[in-house]
Parts: sequence; C-alpha cells; structure tokens
Amino acid sequence: MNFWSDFLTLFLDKLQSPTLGFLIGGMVVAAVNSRLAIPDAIYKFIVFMLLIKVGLSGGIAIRNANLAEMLLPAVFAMVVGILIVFIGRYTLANMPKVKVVDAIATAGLFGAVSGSTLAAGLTILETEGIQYEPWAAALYPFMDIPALVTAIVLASIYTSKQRDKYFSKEESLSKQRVTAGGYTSEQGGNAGGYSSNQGITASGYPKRQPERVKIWPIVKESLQGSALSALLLGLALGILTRPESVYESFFDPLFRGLLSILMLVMGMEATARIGELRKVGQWYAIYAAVGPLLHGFIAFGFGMIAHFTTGFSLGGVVILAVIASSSSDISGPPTLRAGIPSANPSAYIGSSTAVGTPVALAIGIPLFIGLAQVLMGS
Amino acid sequence: MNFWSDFLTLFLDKLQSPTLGFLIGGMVVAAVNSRLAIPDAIYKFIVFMLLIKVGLSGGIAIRNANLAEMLLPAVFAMVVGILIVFIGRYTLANMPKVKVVDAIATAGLFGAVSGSTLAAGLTILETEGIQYEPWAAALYPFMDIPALVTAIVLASIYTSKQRDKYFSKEESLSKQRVTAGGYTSEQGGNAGGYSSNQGITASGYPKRQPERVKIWPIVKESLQGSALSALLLGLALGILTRPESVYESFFDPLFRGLLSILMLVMGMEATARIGELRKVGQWYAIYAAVGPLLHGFIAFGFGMIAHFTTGFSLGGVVILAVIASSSSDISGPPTLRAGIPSANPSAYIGSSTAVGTPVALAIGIPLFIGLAQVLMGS
Amino acid sequence: MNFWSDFLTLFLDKLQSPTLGFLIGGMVVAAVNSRLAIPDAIYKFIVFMLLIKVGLSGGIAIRNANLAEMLLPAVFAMVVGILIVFIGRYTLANMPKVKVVDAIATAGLFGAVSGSTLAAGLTILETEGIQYEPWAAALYPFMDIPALVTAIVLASIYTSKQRDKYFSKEESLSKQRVTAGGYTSEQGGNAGGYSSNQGITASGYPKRQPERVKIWPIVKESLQGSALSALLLGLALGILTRPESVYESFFDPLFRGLLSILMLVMGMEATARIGELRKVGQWYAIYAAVGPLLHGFIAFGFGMIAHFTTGFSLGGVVILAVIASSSSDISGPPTLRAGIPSANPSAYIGSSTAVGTPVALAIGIPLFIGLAQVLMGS
Amino acid sequence: MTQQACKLVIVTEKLLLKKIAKIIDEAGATGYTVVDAGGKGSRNVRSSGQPTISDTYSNLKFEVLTPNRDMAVKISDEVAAQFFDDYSGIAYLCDVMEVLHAHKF
Amino acid sequence: MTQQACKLVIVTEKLLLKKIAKIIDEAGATGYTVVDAGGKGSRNVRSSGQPTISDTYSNLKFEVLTPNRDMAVKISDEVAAQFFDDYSGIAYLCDVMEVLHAHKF
Amino acid sequence: MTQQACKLVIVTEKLLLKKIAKIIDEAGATGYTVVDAGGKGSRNVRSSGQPTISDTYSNLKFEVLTPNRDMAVKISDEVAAQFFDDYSGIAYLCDVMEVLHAHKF
Ligand SMILES: Nc1ncnc2c1ncn2[C@@H]1O[C@H](COP(=O)(O)O)[C@@H](O)[C@H]1O
Ligand SMILES: Nc1ncnc2c1ncn2[C@@H]1O[C@H](COP(=O)(O)O)[C@@H](O)[C@H]1O
Ligand SMILES: Nc1ncnc2c1ncn2[C@@H]1O[C@H](COP(=O)(O)O)[C@@H](O)[C@H]1O
Ligand code: NA
Ligand code: NA
Ligand code: NA
Repeated sequence: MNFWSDFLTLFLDKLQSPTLGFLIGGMVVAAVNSRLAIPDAIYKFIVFMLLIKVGLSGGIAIRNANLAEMLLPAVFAMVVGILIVFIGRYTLANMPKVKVVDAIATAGLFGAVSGSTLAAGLTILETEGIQYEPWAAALYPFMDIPALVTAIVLASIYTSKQRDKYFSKEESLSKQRVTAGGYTSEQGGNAGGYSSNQGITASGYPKRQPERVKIWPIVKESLQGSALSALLLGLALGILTRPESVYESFFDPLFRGLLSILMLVMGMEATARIGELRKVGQWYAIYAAVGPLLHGFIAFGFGMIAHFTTGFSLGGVVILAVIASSSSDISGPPTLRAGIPSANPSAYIGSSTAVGTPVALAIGIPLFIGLAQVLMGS
Repeated sequence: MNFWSDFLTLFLDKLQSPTLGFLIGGMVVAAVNSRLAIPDAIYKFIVFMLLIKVGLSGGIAIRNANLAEMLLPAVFAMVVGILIVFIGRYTLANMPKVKVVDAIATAGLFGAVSGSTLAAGLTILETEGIQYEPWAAALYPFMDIPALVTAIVLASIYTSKQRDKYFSKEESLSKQRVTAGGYTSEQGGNAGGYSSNQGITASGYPKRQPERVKIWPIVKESLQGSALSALLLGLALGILTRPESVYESFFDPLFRGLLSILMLVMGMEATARIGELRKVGQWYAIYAAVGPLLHGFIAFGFGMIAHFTTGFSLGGVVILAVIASSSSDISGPPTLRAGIPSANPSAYIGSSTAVGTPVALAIGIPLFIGLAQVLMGS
Repeated sequence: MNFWSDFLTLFLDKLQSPTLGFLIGGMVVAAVNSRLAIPDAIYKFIVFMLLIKVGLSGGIAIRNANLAEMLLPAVFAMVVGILIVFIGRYTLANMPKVKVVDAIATAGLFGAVSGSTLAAGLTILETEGIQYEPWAAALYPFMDIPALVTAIVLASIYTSKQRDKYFSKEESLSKQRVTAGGYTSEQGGNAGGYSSNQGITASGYPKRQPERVKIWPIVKESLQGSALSALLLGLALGILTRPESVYESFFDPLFRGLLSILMLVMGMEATARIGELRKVGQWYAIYAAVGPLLHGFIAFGFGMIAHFTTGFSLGGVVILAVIASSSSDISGPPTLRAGIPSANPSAYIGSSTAVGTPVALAIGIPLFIGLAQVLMGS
Repeated sequence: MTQQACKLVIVTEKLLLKKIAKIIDEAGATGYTVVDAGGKGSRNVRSSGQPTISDTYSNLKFEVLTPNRDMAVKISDEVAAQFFDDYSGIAYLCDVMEVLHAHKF
Repeated sequence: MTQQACKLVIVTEKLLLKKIAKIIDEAGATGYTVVDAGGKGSRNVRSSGQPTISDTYSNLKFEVLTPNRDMAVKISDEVAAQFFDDYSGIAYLCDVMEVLHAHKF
Repeated sequence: MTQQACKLVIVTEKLLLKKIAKIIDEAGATGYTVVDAGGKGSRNVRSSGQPTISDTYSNLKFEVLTPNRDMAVKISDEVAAQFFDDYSGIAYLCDVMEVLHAHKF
C-alpha cells in the first residue's frame, strides 16, 4: 500500500500550492458578492502573456529538438480529443432532459484545451522539477482543433437529420408556423424552456436549406482564436528569432504572478457560472465533475503507451493528461457558438467554467503529477 | 531645539522621494491640461496589485505573530475612526452654508482609509528602514468600517429628524408638493443650488417612510468593496497558503513601480477635482487641509499610548497615524453614495481627493515618520 | 569594398532581433485575420511606460550633463523637421490625384516623431553597446513640434488661398450652394470621392471666415499630447527627484518586454491600415517607403556635421536619424485632425502606419546603426 | 403580425443599475436594453468616487419597450419616486411604430 | 431641405456584428450606427465564453435610418430569418420626424 | 404634469465631444446624453490615429431633448455648419411623446 500512501501525501501537498490558493480565493471572493474585479483588458492581456510565454519557451527549446519524437504523442492527442467528444455524444447526450446539441457542444468544449489550465500544469511541473519535452505544450492544437471540429460535425449531422424528419412531418401539416427552427422542434428537449409562441414577426421566416459542414472553416476559426494565435505566434518567434533576452527579462519572470491572477479570475468565474449550470440540470454537473478526470486518465494511458514505445517522458505524459482533462475557456466557446448556434451556451460554458475547470485544476493536475511521481519512484 | 532642526531636515528630505515626485507630477500634468491618461483598467488593476501585496506580506508575516498584541491598536483604530466622524459632525457641519448631510459624509470619508496612502506610507517606512508589526496594515478595516458606519448612522438619524419636522409642518400646509425629499427641504443649505422647481413628473411621488438604519448591511457593503476585498484576500492567502514564490517573484518587485504610477493618478485626480471642491465652498477646503494632520496626530497619540503600554512599535504608530490621516478614495465613495444618497458627492469626493489625499501624502506621511525618527533618536 | 560587406553583415544581423521579430509577427497575425488583440488600455499604458522610461533615464543622466552641447543637435532637429514637411509639400503634393492638404498632413506626420520607433532605436543601440548622449532622446520635441506646426501653417495658407479663389468665383455665380468648404472646392483633387451632392441640410451653412493661423495653440496641443507629456514628465522627474529606485526596479526591467509587445501592435496596425492606404493611391505608398530613409539620411548628414564640429557622438547621430525617419503614430494624428480638418486621415495615417513605420523600424534603424558602426570601425 | 409599443427611456446614474432592472422586471416588461452613457443635466453631480481621468461614462440609459403607456408610466413613476430625489435622472416616452420581431412580446 | 425617414433598431448578440452590418449594407441603407448594449429578454442566453466578471455588455444595438418602411422591414426580416432562431434579438421601427443633416441620404 | 419634447440625435466623430457639448449648452438645452458609437456612413473616414486593433468605437451619439423643434434645428445647424464639411456626421429629429420625469425641463 506504499503506492497509495505516497500518492496521497503528494496529492495533499499539491493542494496547498499558491496556484490553487488563488483559484479557491477567487471562488470565495465571488461567493461573498465582493465587488473585486479584474478588468477585462487585464484578463485578456494576461491570457496573451501566458500563452505567448508557453509558446516562446517551447519554440526556443524546439530549435534543437528532434521533432520526429512528436509524431506519436501528437496522433494520440488527436485521438483523445476526438474520443472525448464521442464519449460525450453517447453518454451525456442520452441522459433525460439533455438536449443532444447542447450535449455535443459540451463534449466539444471538454475535448478542447484550456490555455490557463495548461499554464498551471506547466508551472507545477516545474516547481516539482519534473522534466518534459520542450514541444509538449505544442500538443495543444492537436487535441483542441480535432475536438471542436468533431463536435461541430456531429451536431450538424444530428441537426440535419432532425430537420429532415421535421420537414417531412410538416409537409402534411400545412400552414404550420415555420419560425421554430432546430431549437424548438426537438420534442422534450426544450431545457431552456423558451418557446417562440408569443414571438411576433413581420413576415414568415424563409425555410433554411440544410448545408454540408465544411471542415476547413472550423479549423481556420480555431486557429484564428486569440489563445491559439498567441501560442503559435510564440512558437514561431521562439523558433525563428532570438527572443531569449526578452523572454528572460520579461515573459518568464512575470509568468507565475500573472498565472496566479488568472487563477483568481477562473475562480470568480466558476462561482459566477454556477447559477447557469443549475438551470440546465444535474447531468451536466455530473458530466463536468467526472469528465475531466476520466479524460485525463484516458490520455494518461495513451501517454504511457508512448512512454514505453518511443520514450515519451513522464512529464510529457502528465501534460497530455492535463490538456485532456482541461476544457476550453477562451477560444472554444465562441467557435462553438458560431459552429453549433442552436446549442445553449449556458449549458456548455456553465459546465466547463463552473465545474470542469476547477476539477481539472484542483484535482486533475495534482492527481496526474502525483501519479507520475509515484511511477518515477517505482 | 535639536528636535525641531532634526525634524525639519528629515521632513524636507522626504519631500524629494519619488513617490511624492509622481504625485506632484500628476498634479502638474493635469493642471496643464495634458491628454496623458492612465486607462481605467490599469488604475483598477494597480489598486488591486498594491492591496493584495500589502495583504500577502501581512499574511505571510502574521503566521508567526502574536495576534494578542493587535488587540489594543485595533481598538484604538476603531475609536479614532469613530472620533473623526464626530469631529466632522460638530465642526464642519456647523459651518455656514455647509449642509449637514454633506458634512457628515465628508467626515465619514476622512475617517475611512485610503489603500494607496497606506501603500505609500509602507513604502517610505521601508525605505527609511523603520520596523513595524507585520499585522499593522491589517488595522485598515478596523478604522475604515466603523467610520463609514458611524457616518451613515449619523446622517440617517439627522435625516429622519428633519423629515419628521418637515412632514409635521406639511400636514398643515395641505396640497404642498411632495417631490422635494430630504435635500430641498433644508432651509438655507441648498449649496448645490439646484431645486426641482421646474421639474416635471408624471404623477406625484409617494411619501417615503422613514426606515431604521441597519448596521450589518453597511459593514457588508464595506467588506465587499474592491479595496478591502483585495486586502483581505491577500491576508487570507498569506496566512493559509504558501505564496512566497509568487510574492517574491511578482507582487513585491512590482510594488514600488505600480505605486509610483498610482501616485501619478492621484495627482491628476486632485487637480481634476479642485473645481468641484470650489463649488461647495471654502469650509470644505479648510476641513480637508487641516483634518488629515489633526486626525493623524490624534491617532499618533493613541498609538503612543499603545507604544508605552503594550510595546506597539513606533513604525506601527506611524501606520496608525497614516491610515487616520488618509481619506478613502476607492471603496468609501460608493458606500457613502448608497448609504447617504442625499449627500452631494462633489462635496466629499472633492474634499478628499483634491485636498485631503495630497495633504496626507505630501505632509502627513513625512511628518509622522519624521516625528517617529526623532522620538527614536531621543 | 570592405565597407559594403561589413555593412551588409551588420544589417542582416539586426534583422533577426526580437524587436523586428515581433513587428513581423504582428503583421502576419493580422494578415491571417487572427482574433488576437492587445486591449486598448494595455496599448496606451505600454506607450506611457516606454516614454516615461525614456524620459526618466534621460533626466537622470542629464543632471550631470553639459546642456550647451545640446544646442547644435537641437537646432538641426528643428531644421530637419521643417525640411521634411517642405520636401513633402513640393514632391508628394504635386503628384497627380494627390490632394494638397492630404499631402501636407502626410508630410507633417513624417516630420513628426514616433515614440515607439525611438524606443526601438534606443534598445538596439544599447544591445549593440553604442554610446550616446543622455539627452539625445530629448531631441524628440525639437523635431516633432516644428514639423507639425509647419504642416498646419502650410495647409492653412494653402486653404485660405483656395478659399479666396473660390469665394471670388462664387460671388459671380450667385445662389450657388455654400456647403462645400475647402474639401469639395478643389477641382480634380477629390480623392476621397465623396461629394455632398445628395446631402441634405435643414438650412444653408453660413460662410466661414478665413482665420489667421496661430502658432502657440499648435505647440500647446502638441505638448499636451499623451506621448510628449509622458516623455517630458519623465525628464522632469528624472532631473528634479531621485527616481533611481523605481527606475531600476520597475521601469527599466520592463522596458524591453513592453517594447516587444508594442512592436506586435505596430505590426498588426500596419496590416490593418494597408487597405486604407490602397484607397488613397500609390503615390502615398511610394512616399511612405522612400521618405523614412531619405529623411533619416538627411538627419544623419546633419548629425555628422555636429559630430565633426562639436563632437556629437555617433550614437547621437543615429538617434537623430531614427527620429527623422520615424513618423508619428500617437500624438501626431489627433493634432493634425484638429489642425488640418479638411485633410483625409486615411491618407496620412495609412501612409505612416502601414508603410512608414515598418520601413523606419525594419530598414531604417538597422541601416543607420550599421552605418554608424562602419564609420566607427573606420 | 407586428405590434405597436411604447419605448420608455430612463437616463440615470450607473450605480442604480440593479435596482432599476428589478423595478422593470417587476412591472412585467418583457425585457430591457441598457447602454453606458455620459451626459449633463441640471444636477450634474458625480455619482461615484472613480477617477475622472480617463473615466468612462457614469450614467446608464435604459430603453424598455412596453406594450402600452401605462406600464411605462408605472415603471417611470416607481423609479422617479425611489431615486430622483437623490440621484440624477430623466425619463421620457417615445413612440415605437411597430415591433417587427421579438422572441416574446 | 430635410427629409422624413424610418429608424430601424435591432438589439442582438455581439458576435453577429459583421454579419448584420453586411445585411444592412446589401439592403442599400446609407449607413448605420452601432453601440454596445446589455440587456435582458426572454432568452437570456449568454453569447460568448468571455468572463462575466467585469464583463462588458455582450449585446449590440444597431440603428439604421432608412428612407422608407420597406427597406427597414426587408433588413429586419433578413436578420430575423437568419439569426433569431438561434440568437437573442429584437427588432423594432421608430418614426424619425426629419433628417436634418446628412452627407448622403 | 408631463411635457412634449423633441429629441435631436447627432452622430459624429469622437474628437468633437467638447465642441458640440458647448454648442448644446449655449443653445439653452437643459442637458444632453452621449454614448460611444461605431458606425458606417458615406464618408467612412477615420477620425483618429488610435490603433484599429481592439479599437473601441470612434463615433459619439448625442441625444438632446429640446422643448421645441426650433432649438433642435438651431443646434443641429450650428453643428453642421461648423463641422460637417470636414467631419463625418448625421443629425436627425425624433418625436418624444412626453417627458415623464426631469429635474428641470
Ligand atoms: N435635455 C436633456 N436631453 C438629453 N438628456 C438629458 C437632458 N437633461 C438631462 N439629461 C440626461 O439625464 C441625466 C440626469 O439629468 P439631471 O438629473 O437633470 O442631472 C443627465 O446626465 C443627462 O444624461
Ligand atoms: N421589452 C424589451 N425592451 C427593450 N429591449 C428588449 C426587450 N426585450 C428584449 N430586449 C432586448 O433584446 C435582447 C434580446 O432579447 P431576447 O431575444 O428576447 O432574449 C435583450 O437582451 C434586450 O437587450
Ligand atoms: N443611414 C444611417 N443610419 C444610421 N446611422 C447613420 C446613417 N448614415 C450615417 N450614419 C451615422 O453617421 C456617421 C457619419 O456618417 P457620414 O458622415 O455619412 O460618414 C456614421 O459613422 C454613422 O454612425
Ligand atoms: Na480537453
Ligand atoms: Na482616515
Ligand atoms: Na520624423
């Protein structure tokens, strides 16, 4: 039972780190209705600073790295990202009172990656002195984009099937109102509870033609998001220019401090979003609590395969698990709002921000690091 | 006469510190109508950074401190906070052309505490190498909250007395307009000069019932303010987690620089508010110039009692004097606006920002530190 | 041919600096339509931080400097600033399809100085270990203000001449509409393509009287701009107070990092403005590409005269060339918008931001530094 | 099918946001729209202690579409009675020709 | 010479900015004005993943002056058809007494 | 007692804020409300040298309640005469059914 006692000690230890302290502090601050607020401009700038730093340090290190090693972990990242969405599609989406499109969007967000969770993971890895491949942070887009694409494609297939059913039904029921669209047409799934019964409209809405989903626009949309852009910009600058002087005098020293403030914001967000989550029902809460750990363990497993076959470091395995357990908070939601417009944002943002991210940060990260340390010791 | 010459030398020396330089720089910048501006988001973030840093350093140090020592200074802080409001109530409020509610609100703001003045005081204390108790900054809320509560209660008692008079008068004068409320009902005190004579209203306003003032909502409102929240969050994190790494790499090194920028903003503010102060009359200016020094000396006196009885350090005495001489700039005004809605904000904000804060910073701090140094030398 | 090969090596080397990397990174980011954005508040704060730092370091150094040395370079800065405007007036303004007022405003902007380009130049000079006079950055206003004043005066003279022509013509054509003003009255120069033909107006606009241009308001307007104010504030604080502690712990260490982020913004801006530049025609592009280098060489020439006569350092010569080749991005445009309201801002801002600044940064700075190094070597 | 409506506009101090939103809700309006605003009126009294330097606007403008004049007047009277003694504010009513599209009205 | 006009007001989610601007342009309107807005309606669904803490408003209010009711209804119908199934939004029409000055109308 | 009024709306470039506020004051209006706005019109000329990246809106929308049409037209004519040659801008007049509450009108 040495394994378990070792693990527990390590786990409890991590719970006292300042990163988590600020997260919990933020939750408390919001819970007592404090008017403390981090201005939006500061929040956006901190996210930028963290991701460009992660990119820069990766880029600088990659210059001398053997990128062939990256192949297998990158493929695994893709596989995990897609898998997470399918898991959500066949679990959460089948629960009673859960609308299918909402569930698919939620699964997409949990498959996608959170830059701030990644940054927190990297910080704690460094504190613990665990080595990892310099390119490991660059696995981010390999999991993020496939997850979002899969979710949008699945939702689109589902919606057009529903639409076909609906329209064939409707043809027989002439004169029925056409206003409804994908959202209200779903029987029993109207979790949001709003119908357009009382709505008024100057003229009837024209029928929308089902369209084929195109993959490339979704990929482009993801890459253009502010988080991925900052990460890739940092990578490119790290590889192509000599940013060591700025990196060491500016981006690196500020990293931990800025991260702690970001954790505060995440904490405040989590509390603020709890209400939204409550509206959409308990299945989302359960999914959001269990998902991050499950996804992390799956990724940890894949990572261990790479560890044994190609020598992927245990630190790298932890990073893979952390990005799997994280759920996107910055780039993902707008991409989903545009890509699955009929899904209720309260469902997926509530799940991710109020429960998913705190679980990934407060339980996931210490768990996977503890696990790696036990495995190293053995 | 050694005392006075020593004191003068020390005092003049302090006037050259960069903190004061930035304050005066800001005044000049605004006076020449420069378009230089520190964005609001930056200002708010700087305030957050300073107060969480003050909190963190206090919290870290408190872990090993004997908090029993804090009892007497905390009680003195409360006494001073309440005393300041009463002083204002029986001096400023009795001056000609000064409305009583405006005067009470102003006294409340001067009893309350300014985080930025406190931060400036701590910096100069450290520059001078004067020791103080780690928990001294935590005296802030013990003075701040009682002062605001006292002011709101006094104003409320006064207003309901006035209302009673007014309504009993009115009953005899039937058909008189009821629109007026507490503000216009005061004879001869309409300093703002606005009457609702020409106002129009769709239907008469209903009579408002006098309500009993409740203390707890005011205390809560104060604690929820952004400044106190940041300070208390820092304290809690300092005590409960191990934030030394972030503190040393981030919060501490940025402190002085951010403070200097905040001083610039305070300076610009002071000039910008001078106009408002001018409108409300010279008694406010006199109160605002004399108040900070008087309040500081009273607190210094109480501090010396604690110094001789319980060994409260001279640095701590200076901090007590500084928070007494400071007047709240961030949390106080909104609390007062909500708690004493009939008071004219131009009166209290103008007094505090345009005169009170510069006096506390530029004269108060060097004065009290100089005094402590002379006392130490002797 | 040693000179040319030396120069080429040095020039290519500079192209790899992180400063340029971030500039080009910004261009690419905007070109691929990324949603990455640096919030406005951060941008404004960074500009403030850089210019106050430049001012502070100058001010601290000036305390012991012999300011008499500054006389000749300051006069040369003025001469160059005015010369640049006249060059634009007699080249760009005479091109086909170029409106005279637009050309004058553009020349004014190119004569004026960019704080960010100056900051980039200083950083690279320091990286290369080239010495310069502490007061060299203080040449900024000596070039900036005369250039803007000259442009506004020239434009005003031109406009009132046009107006006289127009009104004398109009008197004979009674009942002609008066709405037109300076802009539409120019034959063949209506580059913007908008006429008020379809405009509606409740009553005729009254005739505007031509006014004499006053110099002092323009100078004041320039000095009140945020960039110059920050620089002068820094200088004053550097000279009059002892800001070394804050300077060394805050302003100096953050300088390079903040500059790199500003470069990113400049790059994004350049791409974003390209479209505007395209609308106003290719002559602006040609002027904006050639101008910075030409202006820089002229200033370099004047600088060398000062070098040989009064011993002005080669580093100082480079600074003179850099401020000449730079074009104003922060203070200049609003001053011109107010001073030459009839000029089309798309013309001058497009030219400066989309082409002028990148050329000055990416070619000008390395060129002039390379040149100085070759001259030093010889 | 479209519908006529009234638009009630209230301009007042920012710190009343939540309280006025509550009054609107309770009056039974289907919604409201709010924007940050600056302005000058007769009182011209500052509402908060925030820096004026680089200050953003400290007023709010509410716009509420109501199905009839009565609801608008009810909201406006309640707001005026509770706040316009002590706070700056103005309230006026505009005609809306027709509501063209709404999820609920 | 002044001219009468209609004012179409559309309040909807921020992320539709560019798409609605395009619809307005294509309908032939001479311009539009847009402001940041907050609000509450029947759907009350958040539009983005941005933090709510210290969030700025997440709605937009478009105002379009059109020379006649038809153009306004055309724009409004197009916007409603494309977006109001999935996004929050309201559209209504006001009378403009007269356009006093415009560069082009 | 309520009162009828006109609402003058002016949308123009931000840097004219102070100048237009002065014109409104001098015309004798009891106040004005101003909000940040973006927009597109015929001129579509940028008003400032501020970065477009993450730029906030560069227009302003003034709304002035005036007791009669004359005062509104007077303000609007003065603004147009002074600025609309060189700056973007539009001015129009709306009907206000009634001013329900005002401290001074
Ligand atoms: N005549 C007016 N036209 C437009 N807005 C006004 C007018 N009068 C007052 N306001 C607005 O109402 C707010 C409060 O007015 P007051 O209570 O008179 O200070 C002002 O800050 C303006 O935003
Ligand atoms: N009755 C109303 N009055 C004013 N604005 C409204 C009203 N109803 C809805 N809105 C605005 O329209 C937006 C979308 O409404 P909805 O689609 O009903 O959620 C809301 O966020 C409000 O800004
Ligand atoms: N038809 C319109 N409807 C609403 N706003 C307009 C319209 N035309 C112009 N505007 C506004 O007026 C500003 C100036 O217009 P312009 O002078 O034509 O460039 C634009 O930026 C818009 O904000
Ligand atoms: Na994930
Ligand atoms: Na005090
Ligand atoms: Na120049």
